[in-house]
Order: sequence, then C-alpha cells, then structure tokens
Amino acid sequence: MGKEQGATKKGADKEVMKALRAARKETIRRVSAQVKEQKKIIASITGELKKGPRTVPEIAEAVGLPAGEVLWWIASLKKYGAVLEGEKQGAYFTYRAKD
Amino acid sequence: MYHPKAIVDLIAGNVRKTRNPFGAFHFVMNRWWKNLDLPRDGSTLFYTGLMVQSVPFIERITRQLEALEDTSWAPLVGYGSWIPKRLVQVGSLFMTTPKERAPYEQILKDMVALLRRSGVRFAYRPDLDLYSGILLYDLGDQEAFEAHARFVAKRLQEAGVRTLITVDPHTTYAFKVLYPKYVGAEFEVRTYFELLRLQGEPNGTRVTLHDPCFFGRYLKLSHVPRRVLRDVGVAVADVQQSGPLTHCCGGPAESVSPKLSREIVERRVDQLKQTGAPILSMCPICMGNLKKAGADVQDLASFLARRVSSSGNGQNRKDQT
Amino acid sequence: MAFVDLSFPDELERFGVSTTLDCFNCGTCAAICPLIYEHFPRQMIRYAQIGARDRILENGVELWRCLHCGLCTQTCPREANPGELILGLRRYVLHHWRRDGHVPS
Amino acid sequence: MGAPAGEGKILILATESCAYPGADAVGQAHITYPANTYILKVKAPVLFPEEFYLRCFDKGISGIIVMSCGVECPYEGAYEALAKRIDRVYQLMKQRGLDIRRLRLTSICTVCTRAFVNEVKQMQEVIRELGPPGSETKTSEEAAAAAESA
Amino acid sequence: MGINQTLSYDALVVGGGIAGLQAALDLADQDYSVAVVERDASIGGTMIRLSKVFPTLDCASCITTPKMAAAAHHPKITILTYCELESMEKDGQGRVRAVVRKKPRYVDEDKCIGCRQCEYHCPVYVPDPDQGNFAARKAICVPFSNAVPQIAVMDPDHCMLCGTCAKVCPTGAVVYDQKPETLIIEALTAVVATGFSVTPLEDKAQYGSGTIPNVITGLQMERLLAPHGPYNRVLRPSDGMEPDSIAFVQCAGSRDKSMGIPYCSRICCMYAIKQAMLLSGALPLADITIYYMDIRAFGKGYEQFFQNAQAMGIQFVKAKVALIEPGEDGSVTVRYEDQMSGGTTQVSHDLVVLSSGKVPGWNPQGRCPLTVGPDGFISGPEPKLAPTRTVEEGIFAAGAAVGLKDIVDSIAEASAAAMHAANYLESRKKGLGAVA
Amino acid sequence: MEEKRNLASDGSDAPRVGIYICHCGGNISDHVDVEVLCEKAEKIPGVAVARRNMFMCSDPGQELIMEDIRSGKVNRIVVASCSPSLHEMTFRSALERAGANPYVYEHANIREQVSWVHHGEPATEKAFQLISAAAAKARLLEPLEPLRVEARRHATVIGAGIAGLRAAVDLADRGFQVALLEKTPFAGGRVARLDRLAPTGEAASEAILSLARRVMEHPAITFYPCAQVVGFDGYVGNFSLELQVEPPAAEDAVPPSNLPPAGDGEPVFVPSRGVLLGPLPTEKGRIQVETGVVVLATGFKPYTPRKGEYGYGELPEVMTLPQFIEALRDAQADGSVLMLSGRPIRSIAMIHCVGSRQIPGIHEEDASGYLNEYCSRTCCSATLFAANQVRTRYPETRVFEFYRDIRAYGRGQEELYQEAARNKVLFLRFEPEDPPRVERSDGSSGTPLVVRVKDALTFGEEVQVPADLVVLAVGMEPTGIQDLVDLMKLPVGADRFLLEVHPKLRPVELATTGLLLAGTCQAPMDVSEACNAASAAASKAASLLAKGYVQLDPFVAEVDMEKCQGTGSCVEACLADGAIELVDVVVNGETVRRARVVQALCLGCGACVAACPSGAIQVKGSTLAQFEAMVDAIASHEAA
Repeated sequence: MGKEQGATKKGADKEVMKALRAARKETIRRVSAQVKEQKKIIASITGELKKGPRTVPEIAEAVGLPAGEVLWWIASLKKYGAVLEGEKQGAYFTYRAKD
Repeated sequence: MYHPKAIVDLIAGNVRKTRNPFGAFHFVMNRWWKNLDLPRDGSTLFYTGLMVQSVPFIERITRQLEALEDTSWAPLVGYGSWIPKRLVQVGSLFMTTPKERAPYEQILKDMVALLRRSGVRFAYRPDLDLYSGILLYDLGDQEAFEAHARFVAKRLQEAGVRTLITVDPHTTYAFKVLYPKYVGAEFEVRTYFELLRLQGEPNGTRVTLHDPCFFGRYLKLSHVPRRVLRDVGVAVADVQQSGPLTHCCGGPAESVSPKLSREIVERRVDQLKQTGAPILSMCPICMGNLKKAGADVQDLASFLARRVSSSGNGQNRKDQT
Repeated sequence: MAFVDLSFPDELERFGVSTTLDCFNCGTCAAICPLIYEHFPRQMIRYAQIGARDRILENGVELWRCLHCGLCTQTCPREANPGELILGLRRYVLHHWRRDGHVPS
Repeated sequence: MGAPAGEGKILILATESCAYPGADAVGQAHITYPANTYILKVKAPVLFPEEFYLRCFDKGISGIIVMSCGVECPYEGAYEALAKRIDRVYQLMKQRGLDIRRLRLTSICTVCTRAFVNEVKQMQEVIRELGPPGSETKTSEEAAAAAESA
Repeated sequence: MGINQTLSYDALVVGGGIAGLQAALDLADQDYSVAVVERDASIGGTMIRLSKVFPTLDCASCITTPKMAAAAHHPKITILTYCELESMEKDGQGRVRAVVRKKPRYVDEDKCIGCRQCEYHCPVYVPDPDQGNFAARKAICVPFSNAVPQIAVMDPDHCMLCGTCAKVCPTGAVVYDQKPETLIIEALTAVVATGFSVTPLEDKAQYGSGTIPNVITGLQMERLLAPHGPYNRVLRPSDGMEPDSIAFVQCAGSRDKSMGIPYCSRICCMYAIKQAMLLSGALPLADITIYYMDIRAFGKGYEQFFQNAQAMGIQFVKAKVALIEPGEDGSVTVRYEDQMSGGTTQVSHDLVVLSSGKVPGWNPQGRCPLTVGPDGFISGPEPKLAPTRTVEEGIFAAGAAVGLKDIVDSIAEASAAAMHAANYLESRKKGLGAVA
Repeated sequence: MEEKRNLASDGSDAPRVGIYICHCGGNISDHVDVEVLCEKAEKIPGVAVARRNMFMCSDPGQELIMEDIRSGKVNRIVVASCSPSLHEMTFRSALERAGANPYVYEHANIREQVSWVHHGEPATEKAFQLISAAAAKARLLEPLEPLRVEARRHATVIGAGIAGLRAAVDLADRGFQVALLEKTPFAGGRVARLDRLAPTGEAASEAILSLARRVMEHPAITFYPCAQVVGFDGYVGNFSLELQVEPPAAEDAVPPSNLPPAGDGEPVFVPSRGVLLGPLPTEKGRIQVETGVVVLATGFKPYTPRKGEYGYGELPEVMTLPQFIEALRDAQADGSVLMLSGRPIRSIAMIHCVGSRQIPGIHEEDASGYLNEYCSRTCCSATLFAANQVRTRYPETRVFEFYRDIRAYGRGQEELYQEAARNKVLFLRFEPEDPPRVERSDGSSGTPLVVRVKDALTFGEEVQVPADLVVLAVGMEPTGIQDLVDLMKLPVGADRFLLEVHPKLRPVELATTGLLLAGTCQAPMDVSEACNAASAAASKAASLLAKGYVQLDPFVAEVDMEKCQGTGSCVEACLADGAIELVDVVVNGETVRRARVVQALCLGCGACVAACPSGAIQVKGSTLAQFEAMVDAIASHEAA
C-alpha cells in the first residue's frame, strides 16, 4: 500500500506538510488551542502532585476543575507514566507525581 | 381525602346546572375581554374554555377544602350537590375578588397581544366560550362528560365554528382528542403558541419550562414553546423531568385531596428550582399550584409578551391565516 | 382471595379499557407515579387482571388519587396504558356506586 | 492460606484427563487449599515404578496423593495395575519405616472439587502429625499396625 | 477515487469479532483462503474489550487473543483492518464482490513495528472510546495493548501536524498525506459477522439521558473491571471514589417500548451477574444490587452461576427501575416499586450500571441485498435448520448480526456458518470445474 | 526460513531455558508477586532469560517468546500462566512459528493451581517452585516429531434427531462418507413429536422432512436404523465402531406398507414417531463401521415428573407440555373451546420450571439422587407458544401461566411473551419455595382442579385458579446413554449432559480428539441452536479430516535398544493390545529379542515404563528422568 504516498523522503516532506497545513488550517487552530489548554491543566495537576500525594477531590479543589475531569487526567497521566497511584485515604486513592 | 363520589356528583351537578364545575355565573367568571375590542365574527375562535378564569375560584375552594380535610367535616362536602343551583351561584359571586382575578385575566390579554403581533386573525365569542367538561372525564363520570360535551359541540357547530385557538392544555386535549373520540365532534384545534411567530435577539436570558402533562405527554407539544422561546432569543434550561417525562404539578389532586396536591407540587418546585432560572408555566392550573408552593412562576404568554414589547416593535409577520 | 376471574378484563372493555392483560407487572407505573403511594397504580391493575372485583370496589376511592398525569402511560415498557386503565376503572366503579345507590360514608 | 514453614510438601500426581482438570475446577471455583501442594500432570500414574515413590520420600516429600481417574480411566486396566503397584509401594514403605498414610491413591473426576480439597486437607493433617518423612517415631511394625487399624 | 487493488479469496468474512474470527479459522483450517474485513483498527470485536466472560470467569483476553493471533498468523487468512465495507453483492458469475474502503491510518502498515514511540511523544490527549472515554489516548496511538495488528493509527481530527510522531518514529512509518484506498475483494462465499452495538445513554430520558454522573453502561463497567482498564480498579468516574454501593439496572432500554427496543437483549442478565461477581471480588465490602424483571440465565452453567451470585450476597431485586436521578454528593438515586413490601422505594447508590439495549452493529440496507427482521437484525429463509443462511445464496451470517447472542452461541454459530460456507464453496468449485 | 531452523531443534545445543510469566491481567499478578517471581526465575540454573507480560497469550506476549527463540537466546521454553488445557497449544504453535520444535516446551500452571487458590507469600513461593520444576523438566526436553496417521474421510453420527440429521447432511455435502446411526426405527427424534416450532411457527414435520429427504437422497450417507453402538476402538481418523442392529421392537413395529421403498423414495412421516427412511432390519446382526470422527447427537428426553409432583400421575387432568403439544395437535380445530378426550377445556394452568432450576433443600432429588439445577432454556418459549396457539384457536379457553422468570431470551421470543399478554393469558409468579399447589376442586370452582399460588405479582397473596387441565412445562434431561459413556469414555458434567472441552475455545469437542458434540446431548437447546451446534460439529470434523491425515501428539513409548534386555515384561504390562511387541533384531551379529513400539496404537500411558526391569522404556515428553527432575526442584526449596 501507499507506494506513491509513502514518499517520506525529507525533501518531499516539507512541501507535503505545507500543503497539508494549509488544507487543515481550521483543525490545526482548534487542536493547538486545545493542546495549550491541556498543557496548562497537566501542569497544574502535576504541580499540585509535586507538593505531595493528593486525592482527586483534593486536586480538584486546588486546581479549580471538576473532580470528574481531574480523574480523567489522572487516569490518562497514569497511563503515560507521569502519575503513580499511592495509598488509599478513606474511600479515595492518592496519586503522586513520578519523580 | 374526600369521597370521590361526592366530589364527582357535586361537579357533575354544577356542570349540569351552570355549565361550569364551580357553579359560577358565566358573566362572573368571564369578563377579561371587556375592553379589548375583539372581533365577534369568524370561524376561527379564540377559545379559553374558562380554565384560566377558573383558577382564582379553584384557589378559593381549595383553601376552604384544605381547612376541612382530615376533619370530621369532610364527608359533608358530599352534600354540596344538594345545594340548590341559585344558591351555589350567588355564593360564587363572593368567592373571588377582582384583585385575585386580575393576573389571570392578564394572561389571556397577553395571549391576544401575542397572536395579534404574530399576525393571527381570530374572533372571540364570550357566549360560545364554554367549559369543555374535561374534569368530568378525568373524574370518571363519562356520562356527564359526554352529555356536556354534546351540548358544547352542538353550540359551536351551530355557530359555524371550525377552528379553535386554545390556550390551556386541558381544553386543548378535550377538543383535540376527547370530543372527536366520544361525541364525534371534529374541530381544528391549535394551541395559541403553535401560531406564534416572534423574533428577538439572545441576551443571555434563561428560563425553565414546566411542561404541563397534557402538553408534554398527551399532546407531545413541548418542543413548540421551546421553539418560540428560541425565536425570541431565550435559552431553555430543562430539568430531567421535562417534555414527555414532565412531572405533575399536583393540580389535579386538588379536588380530591388538597394535602396530597401540596406534597406533589412541593416536590415539583424543588425539581424546577434546581436550574436557578425563572420558571415559566403554560397552564393556569399548574401556575396556580406552583405559586402555592412558593415558586416564582410566570405564564409563558406573559413572559413572551414582556419580552417582545421590550425588544422593540416592527417585527410583525404577515398574516398566518 | 376468591378465584381468578378473567371475565373482568373482558367486562372492562365496555369501560374503554382493552389493555388490562398487556401489563407484565414490572412496577414502572407504581414507581414513576408522582403520588409515591405504595403499589398504586399497579395494585389496581393487578386486581383488574385477576378479576378481583371486590378488591377494586372496596378500594375504589383510591382510584381518585390518580392525577391523570400520564407519566405511567408514557413510561410503560409494554404500552399497556396504565393511566387509561385507571380512568376505565373509575368509570367502572362510579357506574357501580351509582347503580347500587352508594352513599359515601 | 499457605502451610506454615517446615510443614512439608505434598506431591500430587494427577491424571491428565480427570484429576488435573479437577484441580483446575477447584481453581475456577476459587476454593482455597494449602499451598504446600504440588500437582504434576501425568497421563497415567501407572508409569511410575515403585522406587519413584520411595525416592520422592527420600528427597523430602512428606506426602503423595495419586489422583487417578479411577475405574473410568481411559487406559483400560491401568487403574488395577496402579492399585497393585501402590500396594507394593506400601509394603516397601513399611519396610523402611515410612507411615503408609503418606501415600494415598484416590480417584478425582473433572468436577470433584470438594473431594479434591478433602484429600488435600486429610493429607495435610497426616503430614502435620507425622512430620518429615523418616522422622516417624513409631517402628515400622507399629506404623503398619496403626495403618491397618485405621 | 479509483480502485487500488483487486484481491481474490475463497471466502470473505465481514467483521473481525469473535464470530468472524471463528468462522475465518474454521474455513482456513479446511484449507480455504479467507479475507477478514474489519472496520476497527484492530480485530477482536466487542469481546476483546471485555473483562472476563461468564460463566467460566475466564478473562476475555485469554480466549480472544489466541484466536486473534491464530487468525493473524494463519497462512490462509488475510486480515484487513480499518476497512469499511461499502458494498457487497453477487456478480454475474455468482461470485461475491465486495467494495472495501481502506481508511487511512496515516501510518505505513508495513513499516510500523508497534513500538508506540509516536504515541508516547504525541502531545494531544483524546478521549479513548476503548476505555469507555474514562481516560485519554493520543491523537496517534496503537489502539489498545493487545490489539492485532500492533500498528498505530492517527486521528486526523485531533492532529495539529506538529510532526513529532514522524520525528520519533524509528522506521519512518508516519504518512501524513495517506489517502483512503478502495479494494475490491472477490470471493466465492461470504460470512457476515458484524456484531452489535449498544444504544447510547442519551437515549434514556428516564435514566437521565447521559447527564447523571456515575451512571454508566455495561460496556464501560467492563473497562473498569478489565486488567488494562482506565483506572486499573473500579472507581466512580465523577471523583475517583471507590464505590461502596453499586447497582445494575437491567432492561435499561430492552424489553421497553418507551425507551427503545421491545426485544430482549439476551446477554445483559448474565453479564450483569458476572460484573457483580467480579465487583464483589474487587470490592468485598461493597453492596451490590441487581434490579431485574426476569433473570434470563438460560445457557449451560448459567443458572448455577446465578445461584452462586446469590450465595455470594449479591442482592437481586425484582423490579424495573422507573427513574434514575442525581443524588447528593455524586450519588445516584434509583426509584422502583418494591413488589413484596413497601411499594415505591428510592435507594441511593454510588455507581449505577445500565444494561442498555443492544442493536445491530451494521445495517445491510443500501450496501448488500440482505434482508433484516423487524428487530433490524439480518434475517434468513431457514431460521430453524440453517440460521446462518441469508436470502442471498452463498452469503451467510453469524453471531450477533443474526440476532443477539452470547459468546458461546456466537462461536457455535460462526462454526456453523463456516460449515455452510464451505459446502457452498465445494458446490461452487464443482460447478466451476464442470464449466471449465 | 533456513536460519529459523536453528538452535532449538538442535538437540546437541546446551539447554537455555526461557521463562515467560503471565500476569493474566491481574488474575495472576493480583495474588502472585510476578516481579519477584521473574527476578528469582532468572537465577534458576539453566535459565537464560525470564520475562513477564500482561497477557502472554496475546500477540505481543507470544512475540516476546518468538523473538528470544529467533535470536537464539533460548532453546527451551517455559510459560507460566493459566492451565495448560487452555493455552499449551497456543504456545506450541508460537514455538513452531519461530522455527523451534513445538515440543521443547513446558507449561507451569500458576493460575488455576496457584493464584486462584492461594494468596500472598505462599502463592508466590508455590508459583516459583512450579516454575523451577517446569524449568528442570524443560532442560531435559528433546525435540519430537508429531505422528501423522492416515484419516478416513468418513464420519459417524450417532443419533438421527434434528441435530444428527443436520450434521450428517453437512458432512456429506462436504464430501465425506457418513454413517448415521439411530437407535429407533425413526429419524427425527424429539422434534417429530412437536407440532409447530416456536417462535416462528413452521411445521416440525416439515423441518424434519426437509433434512430427511436430503439424507435419503445423499449417496454418501448410510442410514442405520435400529442400531446401537456396542463396540468402540481406535483414535481420531481411525475409529472403529461395532453396531448391533435388531429388528424393531413390537411397539415400534411399522406396517411394511408404511415403509418407503429402498433407494430414492420419499421419506414417510409418522406423527409422534418420526420419519422412516427405508427398510428396517429384519434380523439381528452386527456391523463394523470404520470411521474418522464420531459426532454424538444423542439428544434429550423430557423430564418425567415424580408421581404426585403437581398432581402428576395422580390427577388425570395433569399432563406434561410434550403430552399437551401432541394432544393439541390432534385436537379438533373447530369450536371456540378446546376439547380433549371429549371434555371441554375452558381453563388451562401451565406451570413452568418443572424439573428444571431445582434447588437443593427445596426440590426433591430423583431416584438416583440428582437434581436438575440447570435451566432447560426451551420451555418458556414452548409454553408461551402453546398458550398462544390455544388462545388463537380456542378463544373461550383461558390460559394461566405460573412462572418463576419468563426466559424469552431469543430472537422473536419476547414477542411471543407480549403476544401471550395480548392474547389475554394471565401470568402468575411464584417463588421456588412456595410453588403452586394443584388440588382437586371442592366443586366451587366449576372445574375439576384448582391451582393455588402465593402470587408475587399480587403482593404475595394466595390466588386460586380454576383449571380443567394442568400442563407441566417439563425440562430436558440427557437421554440414557450410560452405555456410550462407558464404552467411549465420554466426559459428563455435573448436570449429566456431555461435557465439552471448553465452552468458548472448543465448544463442540470432547476431550478425546475426534469425538464431537451436536445438539441437546450437550445442554438444552432449541431447534436453531441444535442445528447450529450440529453444523459447528460438522465444521470441526471437516477441519480434522479435510487433509486426509491427522497429526497426533508424539507422546508415545520409546525403547532404548541399548538397555532393552528383551524380557517381555513390557508386553505383558501393555494396556493397549499390540502396542508393544517383541521382535528379533541383530545386535553385534547376534539375534536377540527386543521390544518394539507400534506408535499409532501406543496410548502413552507408561504402563510399560514402570514394568521394565532395566529402565529401557520411556514415554516421550514425560520421561521418568524429567519427573525426577521436577520432584527434585520441588523438594529442594523450603516450603514457604
């Protein structure tokens, strides 16, 4: 498959990317904004965790996000190795940042 | 709880004697149209079925019944049906004050204004604006309901009425569903808001709609007022129990158990208050009842009327009829 | 309880109810009913299904608790129309009271 | 729910077509039993000569349960041959002063979960009582007598 | 878009779920060449996304992955993932001719080695539907840990063309400008195994239309219980609390004309019982309740499974839940009629699992001249003697595509479809031989 | 390809064991410390590498193993995961794909026999010892070549009910010769006694006839009526069956005029009996059938209620659903009231779950101490279907159904339930501990019987139903095939139905390769499900036989000629006739007697191994040395 498209030689790449970026301008704008926002959230959550182990409601309180959203981020960051699960506090688990 | 047979007999008797469930003189109940200069001729009638006008009476009666409930007096209500017709009517004269009646009368006036603004042509015939009899149907007195409905249908048909613009869910249901089914009388029935063509710009206003059971469920009309509100730039914040799943206001329980009615309406008001937005009602019974439970409720028509008059003029559309 | 009597659902058809036995007693109507009142209306529907005329007449007053709000009919999984069933039972009971010259006590 | 240290080990020779799936069925039902049990899957235990059992005891195995398919064995005649062999092993055990309760022949079917657990528990009690193999205090004659009366 | 390639096989299997794989394996084991066309980026279907399976409580992966691997490695099987069936019909010679749209992965399948470097480095977090949307995946990723094939796929709607993935890819497999391709697949016979899908929470107004936190679907619960789950444990999605009280609401859309579908979805009773058992293992102190109308534990070993669940202390309440509302502090209130005492009852739970209705995963209308029954599932001329036959001779159907079925029944039916397909193949080959 | 055939198949290479430990998605790793295990395993002598994976059986897991083999890092494999019955084959094939001999493989069962039954430290310790043992054995494993035996392109189907017919037709169409055996003179089994099939309503006779016709026409199918299996021998590809045929018993006798002519005549349907497909044996005889696979389609029998169970056998107005279906089929179709034996039936009480879903302590065991704890799956829809038939044909006959749960699970079945409601069937729900009571009426009901029940739908009140007839929806039981079970050593589950290897991995296979399951001998099923199972069994049979040969495991006895002294004790010990024999061989110019193994006949039981005085025989893949090594490994560590 992709015989003629697989032209991933560095020279051809630039042209291709330029054309693609033009064609997908709107998506790129939207996703870039989203990524910026995501980075801010990740930074605030990991920042909070660097202070010590926290439960989801504690993080939510500290960073001012709904707890459900914080859990989503914790689960995601855990999956990609940035966050570890810690001890349980009452009905909640704590999470900590990976050193 | 009052014995239903007593209540049914009382109401059936009133309807039989006076053509309305409260045994009130027609002229006492229906005087909102007096200074409006409404046309009298035409086959399309603005038709209230006296429901809106009844609310002050219902409120007065309920207050009295509520005081009686769970006392040894309750069974005596049954004797209401033995009170001579004239006496009942005279009593009704003193039941409500103009001050109590005014807000309800204003709703009808607002509706008329909105319809006019939407370019709808219609006539109003106070003499033909008769109670639909729906309460008799609801209470299970099929015989009395059918007798009354035949009488009303005949009057309207004889007057050449073809289209009814109804204003409340109960009357709408009666004419749209029950009259064709039980007395074979077919009218074209439109609720007033189905005919509204209004416009307005959004300004962040949110409201919460309380769908009456008959509009939300039986007639499946809840999308229409939402469309009208959207047209005038108002967002609707719905509670979980809305539209076809709407929750009863407790109104229908009043005649049998005002206490029960109050329990239900309090639950409903709690639900509606969750959105934090002003509450709109589309049914006079609902409004009366929700207010009783301390909710700040306005009728959809009054809200719309204020909204369009404040957002400027010149938005009349072409005639609809 | 007396014998089950399936002539009762047949009789109810004269009072405008044809769905008595459609109900499979899931209890949605009772749970959704704004009255939050024990087993109402399923209790009445079940009595109608098994033809317990005496129970229906004894407890006839209860039928007038119904608000005719239609929520049960709206949510009935079987489209058994519990709301209309209650209205039909009202007609049946009122018919009986009137025929028997029932005086409320 | 493991056995305390030094309690000895139980070797289970389980037939591939009955007892081994039976042990799996215990697992599927999540029924716990002592952890000092080691199950070896065998086609038919008739494969093992007498000395195999004795060597196991020499190596320090405290108890052996041979879990066969019983008379429903897929190898016709294998069970009978096995039973005879186990009898001979008993004789040799007696000669060596080993309590013969350390070796048990039983049949376990694919759904015999309760029977399996019972066998293990019984053997557990036996080895708990007897200690490591060779430490029997009784003389071989006494052991034989005890076994016969039991 | 032109046709990029025409491929010929003895048999075509549409759908790479457990039924499709079983049918493909059965055919390939009889030495027929088979193509499996799968819409997703991985084969495995619904089953690979489950935790464990009833009534044996084997982990779903342990049963599915070997079949996935066996199919992927079988010399007679070709697997075409991320391919949408556009149309399938018989040509003039009675051959099945399928038009398949191969969606762009934006990754060269031959070059990708599944190292996941692109995924680790991609900066865009996207809700992961394979994790019940409870966690993120990246805009480019290998779909899930035991996906087959282990090839990354890019989501162009969430790509900002930053170029990171291409930079980190050790084999230069990222192709930003990949185009869809159209494949023609010719085969002598076909088996349709397109499975089912679950009606969304939005469809259930009585149950909050998806707006109540901590009301989830059965499939989402599967993810919470699965080994590679989003939290690696069961937590309440609204705030991460370990739930103390969990309820299963059966017939949440099935057997309910007011909420969707009149028929029974067949699998929900058993999977709810299974999940309840798994939960009581994971959260030994939690109260678990199953609200049901009829427990339909009809299969081999199912009734015993149900009895075991009762013995484990799982509460079975005979009631249809009429209304679900948000309660205090993230709890969820269910309302039902307690039929033996008390009447209308409201109970609060920390987490509520809806056994939502199940609907066909694919509608042949306009794509393939197959007929469907009133329930929307594929129907055939011999529902009793040959349930896998369809109105189109030589095209067979199996699994949930022909009516909802549990895994055991789907697998048996897939083998049955393979048998009929093989016999059709034989008759066709004989016929072709005679012509030639 | 050539570089793949490396190391592992080269026996001279020193063993390098690779240990692969599966987490099984927590099934194992929740109870066993897999990380510790992995570290310790790496230190076992002879172990080259130890790895772990969430799912060893998944593609990436298998890839780990294959990569190590390909790179030459390992040449013996141990996988520690679930029971070998599940995935031993999976991993052997992975070895093969990596170019290694599939038999340099050993499995350690650390799920079913460790993590699911032990917890904490002892679990990890036991897992380690099992892995050590497996590694010890693995070091001694030698590459083996599978045995290949010719397979007959012939299948035998036992039982000519709907599943047997289906399987026979499918196999014959696929090009195999088929022997279809039936105990009775008739094909069609239980379906022949039905009228119409729920939920779709097609005629049962038509369903049977359409398959029977094809059986009759098919030149590849030989139908043996009145035949019983009395002898069974052999292995996959080469089974041999001995049949006993006998003329039909007096009660099954069929007038010759009813019989279809031999050859290509039309099959004849005899209601309630089945289909006659040709001449019946007129005298006793034995027939030998040589076949490649055997499909068991022995069916079910309806549960017979105990005397007095719901009045059965005591009150003449109580009958079972199968009896009722026949009675209804034969009843006059006119009139608004059902008439049975001249008696008007105005009210029928149908009771569900009779002989199914029995609960210990509530229900009574049968004579042999069994309870049918399973659900019979088909009775709900059959009952609903019968109720609908009654209500539509006889509007003045009322139907009442007493149920525990309505299990209208299948396609079109919930619709049957709804239709029954529409047809004004009244449903009453009972708890198993409070079942309905069927009693003689005192006359007040106007019917001979009264059924009383504490009706859960009426708030537990007792409700009385007048009944002219009580119909018991009896469940399914496997037919009495103890003779076959004994003869063929068939595995039977706790429910007395035949037991498949695994409900999902190998749902229609029995533990003995080449024995397959079709239909209700495995579990209750309806006609569609039985037909699917039959076609599935046919498909498995086709996979086994299509190539014309079958590969068998090489785990057979092998004689070390150096050690053999020709005593013949092995020949005596051998459990399979003729699998080992003494032959003359010339050793160093001298003719001596030595043992020789006939591989295809050897069962691999090892009876000869123990008997050999010189230790000259071993079973390949499980040598005594390997077992000794495993015991050493187990014994060498302190118990945890």
